[in-house]
Amino acid sequence: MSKANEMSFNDAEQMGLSFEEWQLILKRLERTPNLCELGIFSAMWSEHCSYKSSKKWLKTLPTEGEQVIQGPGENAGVVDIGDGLAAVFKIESHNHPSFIEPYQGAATGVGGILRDVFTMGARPIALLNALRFGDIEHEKTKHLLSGVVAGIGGYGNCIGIPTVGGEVNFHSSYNGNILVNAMAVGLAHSDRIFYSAATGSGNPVIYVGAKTGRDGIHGATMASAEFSDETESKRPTVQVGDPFTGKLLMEACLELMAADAVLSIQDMGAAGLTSSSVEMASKGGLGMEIDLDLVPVREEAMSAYEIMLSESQERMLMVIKPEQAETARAIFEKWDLDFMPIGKVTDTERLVLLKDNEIACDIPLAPLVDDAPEYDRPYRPEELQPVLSTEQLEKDLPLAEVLQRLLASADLCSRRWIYEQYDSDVMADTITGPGGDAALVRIHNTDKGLAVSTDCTPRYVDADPFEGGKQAVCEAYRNISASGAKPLAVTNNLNFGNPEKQDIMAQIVGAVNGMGNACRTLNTPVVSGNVSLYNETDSMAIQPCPVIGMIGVIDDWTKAKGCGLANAGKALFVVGQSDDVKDGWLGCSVYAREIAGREGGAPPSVDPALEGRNGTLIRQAIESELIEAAHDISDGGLVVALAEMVMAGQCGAKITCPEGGSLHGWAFGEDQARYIAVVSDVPAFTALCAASEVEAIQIGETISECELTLAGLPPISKEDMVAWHSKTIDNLMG
Amino acid sequence: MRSAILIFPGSNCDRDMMVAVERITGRRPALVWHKDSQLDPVDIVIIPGGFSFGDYLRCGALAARAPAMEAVIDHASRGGAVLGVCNGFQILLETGLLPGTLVRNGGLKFVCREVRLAVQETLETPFLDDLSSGTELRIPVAHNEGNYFADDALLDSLEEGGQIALRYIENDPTRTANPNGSARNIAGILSANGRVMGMMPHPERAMGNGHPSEDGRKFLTSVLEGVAR
Amino acid sequence: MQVKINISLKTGVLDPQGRAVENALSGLGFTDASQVRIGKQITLDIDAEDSARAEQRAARMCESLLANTVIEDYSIEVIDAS
Amino acid sequence: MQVKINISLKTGVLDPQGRAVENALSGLGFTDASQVRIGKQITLDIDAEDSARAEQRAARMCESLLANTVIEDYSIEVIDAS
Ligand SMILES: Nc1ncnc2c1ncn2[C@@H]1O[C@H](COP(=O)(O)OP(=O)(O)O)[C@@H](O)[C@H]1O
Ligand SMILES: [Mg+2]
Repeated sequence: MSKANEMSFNDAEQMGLSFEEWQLILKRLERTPNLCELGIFSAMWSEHCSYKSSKKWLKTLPTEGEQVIQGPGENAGVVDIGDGLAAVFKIESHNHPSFIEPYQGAATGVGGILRDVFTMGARPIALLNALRFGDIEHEKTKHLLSGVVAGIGGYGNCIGIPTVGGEVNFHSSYNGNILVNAMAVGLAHSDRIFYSAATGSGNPVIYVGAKTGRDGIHGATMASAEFSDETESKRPTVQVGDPFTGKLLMEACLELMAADAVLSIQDMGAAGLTSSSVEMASKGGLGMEIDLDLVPVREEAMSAYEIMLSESQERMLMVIKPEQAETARAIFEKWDLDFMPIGKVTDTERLVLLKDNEIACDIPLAPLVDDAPEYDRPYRPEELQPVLSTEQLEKDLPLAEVLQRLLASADLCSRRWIYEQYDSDVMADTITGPGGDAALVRIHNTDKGLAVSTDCTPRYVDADPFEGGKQAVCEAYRNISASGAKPLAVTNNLNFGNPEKQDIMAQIVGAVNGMGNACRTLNTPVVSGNVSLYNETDSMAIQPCPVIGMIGVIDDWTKAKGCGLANAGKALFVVGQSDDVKDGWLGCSVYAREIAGREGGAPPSVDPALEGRNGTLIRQAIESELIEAAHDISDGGLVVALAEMVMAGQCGAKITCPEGGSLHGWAFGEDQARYIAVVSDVPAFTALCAASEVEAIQIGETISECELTLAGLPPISKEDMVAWHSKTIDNLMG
Repeated sequence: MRSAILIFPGSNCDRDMMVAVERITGRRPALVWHKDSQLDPVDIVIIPGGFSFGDYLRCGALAARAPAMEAVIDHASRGGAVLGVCNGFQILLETGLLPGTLVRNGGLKFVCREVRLAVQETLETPFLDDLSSGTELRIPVAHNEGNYFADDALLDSLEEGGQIALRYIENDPTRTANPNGSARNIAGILSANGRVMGMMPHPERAMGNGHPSEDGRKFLTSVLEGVAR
Repeated sequence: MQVKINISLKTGVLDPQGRAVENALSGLGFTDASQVRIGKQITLDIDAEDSARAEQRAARMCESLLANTVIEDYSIEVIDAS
Repeated sequence: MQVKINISLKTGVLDPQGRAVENALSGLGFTDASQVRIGKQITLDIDAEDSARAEQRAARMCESLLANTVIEDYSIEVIDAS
């Protein structure tokens, strides 16, 4: 390699490497790297690929359990759901690209997470997304929201995987930095999972899918840099998604896997060919040799550096059984996709790249992975927020007016404008689509169903990262339980600001500890996830958002329950609340923000053990058919939850309110671990509660009039509630 | 009852349709790959929904020119029955087996929701044998381009000739009946001989058994029994 | 030879996208815009000996695939006759 | 004043649609076509005193709505300066 190609620290710094990291590269190589090599180091050691700031804390998460087939470390997590079947799932962020180009950013986010799932041999069966936008009135929100939603739909609808759920919040801290997290769930046979570790020195390495262009070069490093208004003008090339090719690639890969030709396989996600080749070879304890002149390209004169770092979409790398090469080629030709042997597995433990008959890169693999920096970043938690009392927050307003404002508020209003742009029914197995608690998808041709939910309440995490981290897990747990399914495991997406700041690092530590605590107690291990840091614009950090994606299983989907009120004359219970409650926790609630105009204050405390007991009771009651509808109580509290049940159903509810105490605190407080249940067999249900030591009180009953009546107050009609609830986003979007 | 379902690259409702047909008839439809120019004799060819060829250029345009469609045109010219659903409807329009065109939804957004339909008074057709005119059906739609467009002369002639098979009717008081701006609320039409039908709603997604409605099953049963008679 | 093909909707054919863009423009204060119609422009290279032949081939492509002549008109421009 | 705006993908940006159309053309026997790229052509009337002004307004419209300047280029042609 000629001297002319030698890089300097200056180049390394431009690629986001520190001086220590540069020194380490020199030491490991025992020479100066060239551009391609330095690019590979910088990509592999970027925050996005190496998790250098978060690794220390991720290691503390519980990842094991008898249901876990594969925990973190592969493209997606794998969980046993019985009968020889496995659920394969993961969540991933595409925050920065979506801010720059909302449609393509979101679309390629969906495409990327789908590839992570089918790479493991699973057919994707459901998509979800967790979105955070700026203030609903902010000038950019409308454009970003419409682009992101169209992009998610654009990819998912075309490839034909139903988008069945998700969540959206609006808050000014996301004005300059939105969050777009996409989750995919797939189904595989538990003994037919495919992994990424390369095997068999000498075996062919095959490139399949779309051609490589100069798309998103250095996307991985971009995702690891704080935004400034300047980055917007220095826009790098944006990746463009091609769901049509994505669909062909998915079908071809699944067909090839069924033909038993694949030894190992890895999608080309962040840092493209670099991370896929490095990970495959290093996980297998082997090496790899690739001739870059053989890589199918769609642009002229691409350099080794560009080919290795391109993030062109819809591509895969695999090692196949040599004797199956022709079968494999025929399958890809049938689907009109490129299929190109580009190299071979070696036993050198080195990555060797050829370009124009010269060696463009020759580096040992171990340092790329094992020596990837791992920081123990200092952190300093902020002081905990004071507990706000109901007297400090309660406003003297009629309850109906509060309910109207809450139902119309950006965070609680109907998301119909959004989810109707997603095909939620394709594959014809969606039992409960968007709009309720958890989504429920039937396992094709079986009685089994998978319940899925994504959750996080950033304002709680912001006020108290530990409680907020626990709460995200517990809310997901409640959503899954309310459908009747047994929670199994989680994936998570840690969206935070700049970890080099001590208060942000403290948020990460607190939230991960909280998540771990709740997952351990609830026996829902973490099997996959993603970390997105540096979500800041001009030094303004986002409200921290550790999104939880949880899945659960129900053995008989016909027993699953929705949240709508169906029949009059049934008892309405609050589970998780005792009969002496006359007030509620308003601090940090939606009420506090929307009605009292006050953000912050200590959030409600979360007790995962109690959540476990109450959730188990709900599931048992559904299983024994003692209740006919259930809904968890979360944002907006008890009365908002009741309103949602009326709006989703065909009848109304009549409720008795406690005497004395605070009506607003009782109605809108956000105390945790609670559900509303429509009970059809009261004696059996109360006996079950007593036996389980779960508190539950009857607060009223269902009535045939479609209205919500709180004792002593004028009835509120369903029609009015629907009108308040349904228009906010429609009006914004015009 | 012999049926065939076409599969294009990008079709994504092919399996759903296959399951629905098999559930009703007890017999699995033949699956025909777009490159096959051969079509074994069948009572009906069904063109399923999806995004054939990514819906690039114009939806249905690239699929309409695939070898398998030549065989379908042949089948139709001999009086064979053809049903196109969603993307299948768009493909039938591109081949000219049905008149008119489908353009972008009026709201310029993909729309996925349940709609209410009314079966119309039509010319003689096997598809609607068991569904008297006025029958109401609840079936979901999911599409980007379901806005049926034709000039007034064509619309009048469809109307007079009894070629309008399904129309959107009011469903949800919070919004308009018509989900996409379609001319004269058209959701499905018939060819002049009554043997080719195209429709936007997805009957295979309203089969009862976990779906919110079973009217799709009712509709497909009428179609499949009608063409087998 | 480089060829540009413009495909536009025939007059009278509904153009929901054009209408929406017009509304959006006026919402942004561009009230001076009207009659917005959205068409396609396809550019391609055609391997042909002269521009007459390239134009003829392009017309064939339009008739058989690129345009839906029921609702669309097309025009062809051969750019580079070198 | 009638204005035509052509919007095309920047060089290097993937054009999946162009690729699919190219494949379809070659499947129909048009193997003489290559480098197919698909863009938009927007025609509109702009109420302006002269063509310089019309062009300026059109450029504004492109920047604020019509083109996605992250991945698209645009060009403007004022047709009718009557
Ligand atoms: N927050 C997290 N919790 C648990 N596992 C995580 C987390 N973030 C990343 N991981 C795991 O680290 C591995 C690398 O993740 P990623 O780089 O996102 O994978 P990919 O390249 O397949 O998208 C994956 O196995 C992922 O599940
Ligand atoms: Mg991956």
